[in-house]
Amino acid sequence: MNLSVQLGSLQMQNPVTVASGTFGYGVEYAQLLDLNRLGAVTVKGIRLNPVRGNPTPRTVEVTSGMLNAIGLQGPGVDGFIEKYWPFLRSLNVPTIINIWGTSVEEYAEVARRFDAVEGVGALELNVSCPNIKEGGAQFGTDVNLLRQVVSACRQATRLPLITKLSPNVPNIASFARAAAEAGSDALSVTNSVPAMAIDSETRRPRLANVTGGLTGPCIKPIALKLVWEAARAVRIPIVGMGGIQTATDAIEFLVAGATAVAVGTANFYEPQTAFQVLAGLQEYMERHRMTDVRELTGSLRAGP
Amino acid sequence: MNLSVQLGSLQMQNPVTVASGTFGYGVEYAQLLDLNRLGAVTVKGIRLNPVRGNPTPRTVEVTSGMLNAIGLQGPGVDGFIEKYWPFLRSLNVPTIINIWGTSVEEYAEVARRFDAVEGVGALELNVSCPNIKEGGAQFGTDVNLLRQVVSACRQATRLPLITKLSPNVPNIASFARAAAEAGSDALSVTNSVPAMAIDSETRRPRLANVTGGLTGPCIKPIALKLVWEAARAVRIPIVGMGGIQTATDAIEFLVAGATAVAVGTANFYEPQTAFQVLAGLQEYMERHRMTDVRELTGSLRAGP
Amino acid sequence: MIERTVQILANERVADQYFRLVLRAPEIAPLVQPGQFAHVRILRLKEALLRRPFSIFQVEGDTFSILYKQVGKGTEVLAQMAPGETLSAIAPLGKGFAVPPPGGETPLLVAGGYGMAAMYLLAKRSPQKGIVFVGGRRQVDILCADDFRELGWEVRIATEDGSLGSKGLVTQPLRAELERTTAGRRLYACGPTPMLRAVGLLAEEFRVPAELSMDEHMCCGVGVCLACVIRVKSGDGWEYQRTCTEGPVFDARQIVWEGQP
Amino acid sequence: MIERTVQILANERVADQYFRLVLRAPEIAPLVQPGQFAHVRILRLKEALLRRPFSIFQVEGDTFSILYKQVGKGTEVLAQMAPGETLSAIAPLGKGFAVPPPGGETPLLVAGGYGMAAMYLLAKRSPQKGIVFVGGRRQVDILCADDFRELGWEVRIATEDGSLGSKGLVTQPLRAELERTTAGRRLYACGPTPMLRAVGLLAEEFRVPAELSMDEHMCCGVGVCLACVIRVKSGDGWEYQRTCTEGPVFDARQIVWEGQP
Ligand SMILES: Cc1cc2nc3c(=O)[nH]c(=O)nc-3n(C[C@H](O)[C@H](O)[C@H](O)COP(=O)(O)OP(=O)(O)OC[C@H]3O[C@@H](n4cnc5c(N)ncnc54)[C@H](O)[C@@H]3O)c2cc1C
Ligand SMILES: Cc1cc2nc3c(=O)[nH]c(=O)nc-3n(C[C@H](O)[C@H](O)[C@H](O)COP(=O)(O)OP(=O)(O)OC[C@H]3O[C@@H](n4cnc5c(N)ncnc54)[C@H](O)[C@@H]3O)c2cc1C
Ligand SMILES: Cc1cc2nc3c(=O)[nH]c(=O)nc-3n(C[C@H](O)[C@H](O)[C@H](O)COP(=O)(O)O)c2cc1C
Ligand SMILES: Cc1cc2nc3c(=O)[nH]c(=O)nc-3n(C[C@H](O)[C@H](O)[C@H](O)COP(=O)(O)O)c2cc1C
Ligand code: FES
Ligand code: FES
Repeated sequence: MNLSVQLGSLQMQNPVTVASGTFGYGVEYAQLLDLNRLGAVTVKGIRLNPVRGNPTPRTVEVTSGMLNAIGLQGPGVDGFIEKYWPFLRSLNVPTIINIWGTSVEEYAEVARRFDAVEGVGALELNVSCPNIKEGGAQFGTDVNLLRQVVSACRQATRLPLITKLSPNVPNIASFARAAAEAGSDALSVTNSVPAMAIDSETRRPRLANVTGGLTGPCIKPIALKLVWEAARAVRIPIVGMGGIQTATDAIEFLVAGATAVAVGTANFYEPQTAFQVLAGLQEYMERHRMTDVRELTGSLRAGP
Repeated sequence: MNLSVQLGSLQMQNPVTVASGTFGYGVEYAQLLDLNRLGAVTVKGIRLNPVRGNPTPRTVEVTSGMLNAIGLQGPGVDGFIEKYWPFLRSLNVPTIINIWGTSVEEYAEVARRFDAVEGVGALELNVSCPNIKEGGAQFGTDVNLLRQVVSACRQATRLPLITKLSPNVPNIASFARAAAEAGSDALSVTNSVPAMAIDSETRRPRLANVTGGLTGPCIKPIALKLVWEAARAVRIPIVGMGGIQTATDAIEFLVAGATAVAVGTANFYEPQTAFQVLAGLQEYMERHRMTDVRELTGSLRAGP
Repeated sequence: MIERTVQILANERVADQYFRLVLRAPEIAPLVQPGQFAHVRILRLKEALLRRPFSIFQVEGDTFSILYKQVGKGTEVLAQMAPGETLSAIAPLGKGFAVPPPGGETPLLVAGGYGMAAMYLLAKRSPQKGIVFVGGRRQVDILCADDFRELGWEVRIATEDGSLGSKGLVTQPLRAELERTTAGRRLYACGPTPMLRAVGLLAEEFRVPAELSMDEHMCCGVGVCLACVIRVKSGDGWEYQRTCTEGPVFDARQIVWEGQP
Repeated sequence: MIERTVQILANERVADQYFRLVLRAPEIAPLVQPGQFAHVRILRLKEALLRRPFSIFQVEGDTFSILYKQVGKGTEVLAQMAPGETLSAIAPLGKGFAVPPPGGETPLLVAGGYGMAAMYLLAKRSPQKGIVFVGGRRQVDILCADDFRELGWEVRIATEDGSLGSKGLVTQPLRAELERTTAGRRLYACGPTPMLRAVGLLAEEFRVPAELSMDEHMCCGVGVCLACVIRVKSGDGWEYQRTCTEGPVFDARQIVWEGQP
């Protein structure tokens, strides 16, 4: 049974990775999990310099999901390379590094820095963060900015680039195409959905940041539709994510058009989720007499 | 205690209505509920001519919510007036008629037709339906089309107009402003969220229409944020909706900036929801020594 | 139609995956007509919100019962519930079977699986006794045949694996009976859609009237959401009608089978 | 840190809204250090997904127990669970209290509400016996004082309504004791943040070392999500550190109280 998949030149032994920001830098889970059984480790978003992040509360539980507004706390490129890279480099599975910036130039600079680091698996471009230069717009919701970011990173590195699209657009197909045309090797679909929670008794927002990103099983139907739409728009592979907690969920993403899947919020409540997904996927393939996981990708039987 | 609110010239005895498409034409619930206790009855979307709607399955249950792709089945303006209007007219509470069209002209024509009908409370413009003339774009996701629809309806009727915004945009504020500028008296926020469900065993979509709209408690945090954003962009009142199933939920929408709220999907599993919301709201106001429900609107205490 | 909190009096396995649930519902029970259903909310099903529709099986004093098969999330939780616990029910709902008048037609009932549940009240309230044709995959799928026998009805069983009654589909003994005579007979059927379709075709072939209880996925159960529609002939075309309101029982001649499974 | 399915051996109300839950966890129990916590998944909580953190109260053979207060969705469902049912626990987690070495400092423990739970193992494993200062709103909020007395510790109680011990906040008897002597003493505290802040200020005022166990909302519990951070001094500024990993126990001098409730 073949479980291996490719995202551009990134080889994964199986299609199951974890979502950025839900798995730290891998090392935190090393005591609980055999990381070498994953398809890849995806780490928390890094920009050039260290970032403190938002005040607390940073997360709040909501119906079948959660909100977060961590504010991309992180050690910056140098801090990451010093503190976390030696461990990640020692794993037998590739690391996908999630990167972001506040300008096109910063994205490109971060990409350039990692291009010089031996052994990086791929860069995932998180384009759903506030764009300081453009005055509050987001790279992920302006198709021209998205194109610029991807192009600039493409010029800065030969590493596989995975562009992580925002769910918050009426037409994800055009963003998918823009990313592909600008040289992205793959897409990640989707990031968290803008949302908010209020404490009715105090009439205060439940997050210090007021708004945050909704994730978990509640967003699965939204994410699935975005994957399906993006997959029909481009030929590059897609990493599907958004509310995956079982193998069945993961298979739905593959069928909708994903080549790989990422487990996010579910790690928080069940760190074994990625392995449960993998085991369930193998069981499913046996039951359906499939020999290659790629048979599932985009195999939706639509029409009567 | 004052519970009454106004949407333009529409007077509601209390701020609780029901969401279009989740309450039929009112008459279906007449045996179970005392409709005269609602703030208003909002009916299923009507276009000019009768509409058959989509093939089945039209709904599917998902985690903490459901998908629907009814396809706006309805009797058309004449059918509605003949079959349902006499009953609705006999109620002591106003009826909000949800209308749609496939062109700007059709919207205006439907508005004109209802302008001539004695006793209509308000028209709610559903702009999240496919725009046939413009080739698949949606009135609700193109700010210029939205402006045209609202303007045309404004010219066609003096009835209060409530524009129902789509959640599927990165910047609801600009849509809210466009609707207000074009003459909308109020906004409804929000419609269902585009989504999809797949049966992993058969690899078929669970809806005959492949995609549908996600509603229910799972979308509440998304809807709440959209209401908050829209309320900060305009001065016209907002009807908040999306996943309301308790008084606490409703109060959150009011605090975020809504003047009234609508109960949608919850009607399907608990037809008493609107009354439970109303009772809980009164209890809350007593407990917090509030004398006017309008004190709640937009009372979010943000900042440290 | 009323909505009430109803208390579980009994919830017992009758066979394999089938359970009988008895509910105390003094205001609902007297209203029930044969073929109507209850729309049940299982509050413990937290992240699955919708009500589940079940035919009303028997009515006894201030109780009614349902006969359900454990097939998914809701029925699984239901099967774990104990006497004393409560559910919410909206009932009775829908348009049921037309009970033949005294001296009227002789009913031939056709049921598959839990379809038997929808037919018991009809058998009980029909002034003429008739024959029940019951089908299922295996012996365990043949439910409550004795309940019908106690009413003095004849029961003819067919199982696909031949483990009880004749081997094959339930439409085979039905066809045999119709070949014997059709005069003064009326078909009533409830079960999986392919069975209903087959019964509908037999009714057409033999020109006997037939009432079919359709099993569509439901959402509101009361006619507001338009989820549960089937195609029904109208004028020289068809229109969608609601299984929960215009149905679940439809005249077989009216049903457009295209688009049905 | 390991993840295990753990079985409930007992789950009993100890007072008012407080319960004691005993779990069979042979692999976890031996690893526990004072002040560490378990991150517990209550599977029956369907639409509320996250684990809940609870200090590990007592360790006994192959079991550990927690003392919890019923405050919301999760603890409400927990309170309904019966022996034999299971939970998932990731434990032991976090950096706990530094047990003083033999002949080292005399511990003064300060606890509010369920904060008592975090301190029992410390009292038990400390070579020097000390004093426990316990505070609460009413008599029922004073938990497990006898457990500490059985260890030979002195317990001083303060309640806000005066229904047990002295009337007022727990920091009043603590201040009195510190005014008597500070030599060779070390403070350990666990409870609501305002109490921790007050203890921190006393420690500063009297120049005694203090270890505070901070109560922040958690998500992953293992250091990956960065939800649970507090401000901690670093260089000439501050940085966010994780309560679940660098804490929950922090040196009082390191905590930046700005931004804390
Ligand atoms: C008018 C009518 C009468 C019925 N009478 C009976 C009866 O007497 N006994 C009995 O065992 N079952 C009966 N059913 C079917 C019963 O409603 C389903 O078996 C039940 O809803 C399954 O719920 P679940 O949560 O266990 O399954 P899940 O598969 O977890 O349910 C998911 C969703 O699909 C719906 N669904 C799944 N299967 C069906 C189905 N066959 N029909 C309609 N909706 C379905 C559920 O209501 C729910 O919304 C009847 C259905 C209808 C429409
Ligand atoms: C390190 C640590 C040790 C703790 N030890 C104990 C203990 O020994 N005994 C005890 O009774 N409680 C303890 N708590 C608090 C306990 O975690 C909360 O009371 C519990 O999570 C509430 O869950 P709920 O579902 O009942 O409440 P809900 O209000 O329904 O929970 C909603 C969300 O808020 C979180 N939350 C709510 N209150 C708290 C809180 N005070 N601290 C952290 N998260 C919270 C929940 O984990 C959940 O994610 C501890 C907390 C921490 C951080
Ligand atoms: C606490 C938290 C932190 C996250 N941080 C990042 C991040 O740094 N970069 C990024 O691209 N996505 C981040 N995400 C988004 C996830 O990678 C993922 O896209 C999203 O959570 C949807 O998947 P899920 O529903 O399975 O969690 C974060 C999500 C959560 C919950
Ligand atoms: C079955 C169904 C049908 C709907 N039909 C309409 C409609 O005809 N017109 C409209 O504007 N909105 C329609 N909606 C959207 C609702 O009015 C409402 O905006 C949405 O369901 C969000 O609220 P909720 O989460 O409380 O259901 C429909 C929703 C559902 C579930
Ligand atoms: S189930 Fe809603 S109309 Fe029939
Ligand atoms: S709770 Fe996730 S880092 Fe502490």
